[in-house]
Amino acid sequence: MRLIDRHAQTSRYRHLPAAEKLIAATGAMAVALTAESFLVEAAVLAAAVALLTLGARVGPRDLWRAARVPVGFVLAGSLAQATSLSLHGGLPSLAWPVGSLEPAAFVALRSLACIAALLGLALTTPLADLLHLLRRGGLGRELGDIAFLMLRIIWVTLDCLTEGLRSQANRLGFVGYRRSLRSLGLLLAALLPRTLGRARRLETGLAARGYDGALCFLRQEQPVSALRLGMILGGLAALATLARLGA
Amino acid sequence: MHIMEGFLPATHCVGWALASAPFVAAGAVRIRRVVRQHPEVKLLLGASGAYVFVLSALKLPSVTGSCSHPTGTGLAASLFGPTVTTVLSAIVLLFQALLLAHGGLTTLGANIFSMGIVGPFVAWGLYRGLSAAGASLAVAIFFAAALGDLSTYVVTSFQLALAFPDPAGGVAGAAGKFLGVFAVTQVPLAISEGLLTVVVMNLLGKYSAGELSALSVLSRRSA
Amino acid sequence: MLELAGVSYSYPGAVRALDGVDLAVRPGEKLAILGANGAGKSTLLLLLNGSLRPAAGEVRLHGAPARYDRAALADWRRAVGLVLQDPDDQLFAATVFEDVSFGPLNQGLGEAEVRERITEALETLRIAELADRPTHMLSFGQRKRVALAGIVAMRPEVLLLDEPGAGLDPLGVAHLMAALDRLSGRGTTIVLTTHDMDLAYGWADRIAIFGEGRVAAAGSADAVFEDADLLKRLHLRRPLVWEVGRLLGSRGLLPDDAPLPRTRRQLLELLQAGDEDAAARLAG
Amino acid sequence: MLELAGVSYSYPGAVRALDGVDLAVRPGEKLAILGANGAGKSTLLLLLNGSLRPAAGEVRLHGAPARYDRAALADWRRAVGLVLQDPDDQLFAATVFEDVSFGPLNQGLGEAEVRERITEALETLRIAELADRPTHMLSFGQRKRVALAGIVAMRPEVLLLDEPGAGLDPLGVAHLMAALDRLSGRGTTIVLTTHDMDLAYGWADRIAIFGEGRVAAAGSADAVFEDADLLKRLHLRRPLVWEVGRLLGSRGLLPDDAPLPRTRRQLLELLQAGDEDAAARLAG
Repeated sequence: MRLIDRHAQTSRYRHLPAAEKLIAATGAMAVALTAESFLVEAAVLAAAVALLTLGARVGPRDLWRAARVPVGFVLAGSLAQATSLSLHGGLPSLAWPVGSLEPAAFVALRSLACIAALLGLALTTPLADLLHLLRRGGLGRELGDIAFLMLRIIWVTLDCLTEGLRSQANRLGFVGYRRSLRSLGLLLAALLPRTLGRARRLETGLAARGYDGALCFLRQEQPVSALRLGMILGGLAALATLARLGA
Repeated sequence: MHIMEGFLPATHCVGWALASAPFVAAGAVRIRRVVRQHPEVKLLLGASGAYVFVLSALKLPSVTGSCSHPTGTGLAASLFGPTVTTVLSAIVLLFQALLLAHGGLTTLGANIFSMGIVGPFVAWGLYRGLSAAGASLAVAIFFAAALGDLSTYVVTSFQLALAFPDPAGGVAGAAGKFLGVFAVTQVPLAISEGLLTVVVMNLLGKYSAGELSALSVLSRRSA
Repeated sequence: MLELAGVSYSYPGAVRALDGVDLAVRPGEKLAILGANGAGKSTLLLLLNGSLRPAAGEVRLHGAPARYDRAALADWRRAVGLVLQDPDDQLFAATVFEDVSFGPLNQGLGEAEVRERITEALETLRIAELADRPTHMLSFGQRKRVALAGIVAMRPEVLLLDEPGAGLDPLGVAHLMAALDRLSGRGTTIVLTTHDMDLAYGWADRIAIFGEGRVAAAGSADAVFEDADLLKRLHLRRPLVWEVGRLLGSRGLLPDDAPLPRTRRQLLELLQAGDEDAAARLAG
Repeated sequence: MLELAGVSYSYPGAVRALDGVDLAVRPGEKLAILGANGAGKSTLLLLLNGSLRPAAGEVRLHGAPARYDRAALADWRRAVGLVLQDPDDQLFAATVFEDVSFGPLNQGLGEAEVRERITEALETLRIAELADRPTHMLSFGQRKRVALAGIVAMRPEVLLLDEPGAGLDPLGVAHLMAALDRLSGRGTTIVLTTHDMDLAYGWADRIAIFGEGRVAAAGSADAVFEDADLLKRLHLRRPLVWEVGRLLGSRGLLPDDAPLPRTRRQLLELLQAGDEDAAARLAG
């Protein structure tokens, strides 16, 4: 749960402006989604993985742990896409239709490229930095504030959840299916009032600091650099050109 | 079940984003109105959203022995009402994409549609409908949560089928395939989620009536 | 400057937490409010900064009865800062710098001034190196200091702290108390609650003993700790340093001219000095 | 009976929390693990009851290497009970009775046996009168004791407690330690972590000093507190009672035949006795 956040908070690229990283990641995804050549998808994937491992110095083990779940989904989904379901004499049977493998493999590769681009953003950029961009970019004051509060309370609540699960495990709360469900039910039912109570106390705590309904704070952020932005756009343009040539 | 980054073609990404946008916008407008009337609700919403996020990060045991995450849409919809749940789910899905790499930015619209719109509205509708039809609270909650979860998964399969129709069976055949691939884990999981939600709502109703009434400012239709 | 006169308060559906409290905070003093867990110390602080409104009695600020309208509360909180016991109830932003900027910005200060306030507050708490760190990855002791910095940056006249030492190890407590001494040196009035008698004894100018819903005794440490029966009734005990110092003094084992020790360090130094005295006498 | 051999552990993406810890818990003993906040004491307890799995090294239970499959973990937790620091994370049920029943019911005991266990656990903690009370209406000290009762009712051989005294006032600590003494008297092995040196000194048979990721020293209190440099390096300080006792002893101010005081009470009694001795001598 905290793996990606820990990398983001300690990344070498953490202090680069979030806008630059967001443009690079979403730009790479846009190229990958619109390209139709294996080569371009592979190039996006390779570039993102290289930036993550060599540039941001994310270890291969952590990278795999961050990518495990989405990669599993992509494999299962592409498998379903490649096979064909037909009913012969009432029994369903699976087949590998000719020519179905290539499009499925392409979608899988495209998805891996986009996942790598997403991780390139997520593993180097604290979520709060991206929320700032969103708040400035039209999310609106109310929703922006709510999203910030959510992020803060999530960390506190996750600690409670971890300790609660631990405590229940210590008391053998997860021996068997019925007990597990009952334990989780007890935990979630106890967690809701606790979380809402936290909101009430936070209200008192913030009121003591002059809170009047709006969350305002000063940010320390590097300005966007024209040089880096140029390099990012240049790289994206090269990929896009490659896509056009390949098509 | 989230559709991962890059799995849907660009046109589908845009399409589902457009389909979800009005629901999210309607929810956002409502939240803005409630927050302006009751400023203290802002913190309540932040805490509620955090709860939904943490809920969806929980590992749920399933009768088959496998573990997976609940969608939480049934519980969230019965606590916060479907409109607010849509907005909170949208933020949760964004957070999941960026904190867990579950789901994605390009597939956000599609995932909001299945988990933030269809799931909560199905759960809410069933809950109201079954209650009105005289079902017991437990029965209404169980079907609302289980089918809320299941509907999310059906919609996701349909979204995938639309993107990748089967050469022989078309969209329907493809939907069958995708439903089949994920059914092994999803159906038992939906049952678990239904049962869990019954346990939670039962306990909350008994011991946390005060908190539930504090939340009614979010779910009340007149607000 | 800040005064409670006959203040009572009850939480809905619960027993009376405060029952006719009289307490006056004097400008520039270091006041410790001592009481057992659950005695109502936190409630008292919440009343002192206007977060709660008394059911009976009156809170006075600079001599005038406090008002609870928006503008009055804003002024009140500018003058009186409250640091809660659990730092997670006061922190909301993603980084330390952002979080500390919240109070000063709410005071309507300009950006340059806010930056200066943040730098100064972090410096006072000796946590300048944390400015850039995410709040959710700090240790408990660090979060405590950041929450305090968030109030210090607002430069209140009076600083209220609820159990500032709770959950901290001795080093953490020492850091925190050193920061409070720096603030006090600059003229800030400081009021804290604690159940650590030794902490209060070593630090406070004046001590208020709180129990059974009211202030049972207030005054100098020596006067307050004299009443053994009262302390016993309120489930409090005397500071160990006080007890040992008294006993040693009564046996003539401390240098006659030295005042009674108030801190662990003073006590140990006096004992060692006594050692050397004795050694000197033997040698002489 | 419970042993760590060369155990290391790191949290994902963070610095190494434990780095080659060796520690053996002896049957029936009262062991205090001392260390500053953030030294990794909680991590150590989590490894001792199988909640965390070492990255390197081995945990041994009754002499055999611990296994981490479901059945083995269940047996492990039956034998080794862990009480976490914050009671709020550990109480789920609506009433004290229900909450304490959670563990015994999960052990598969019959209703009569469960009732007996609950009664006994509440009795041991001296909170029988709280049985029907809603958990959320208890004081902090009461919640701490209920959380402990929830584990005690499972009758573990070894009881692990993380910072049992944290946040409690002196009376609360005294109640809790008295309950631990009752359990110890019945043969339960007890291991606790704390940063309160005086608490550890007054209570433990044996003390392990924990810092820099490993057990830096373990043994009797007197042996362990001798090493001033080590304590300083780990940001720990000696118990005040130890320091005062030593200094008084070295000045010959304590009765010769009496052992050095280990608790506040013993220290004060010795000082008072000395007073009377002196008085007797003067009168004689």
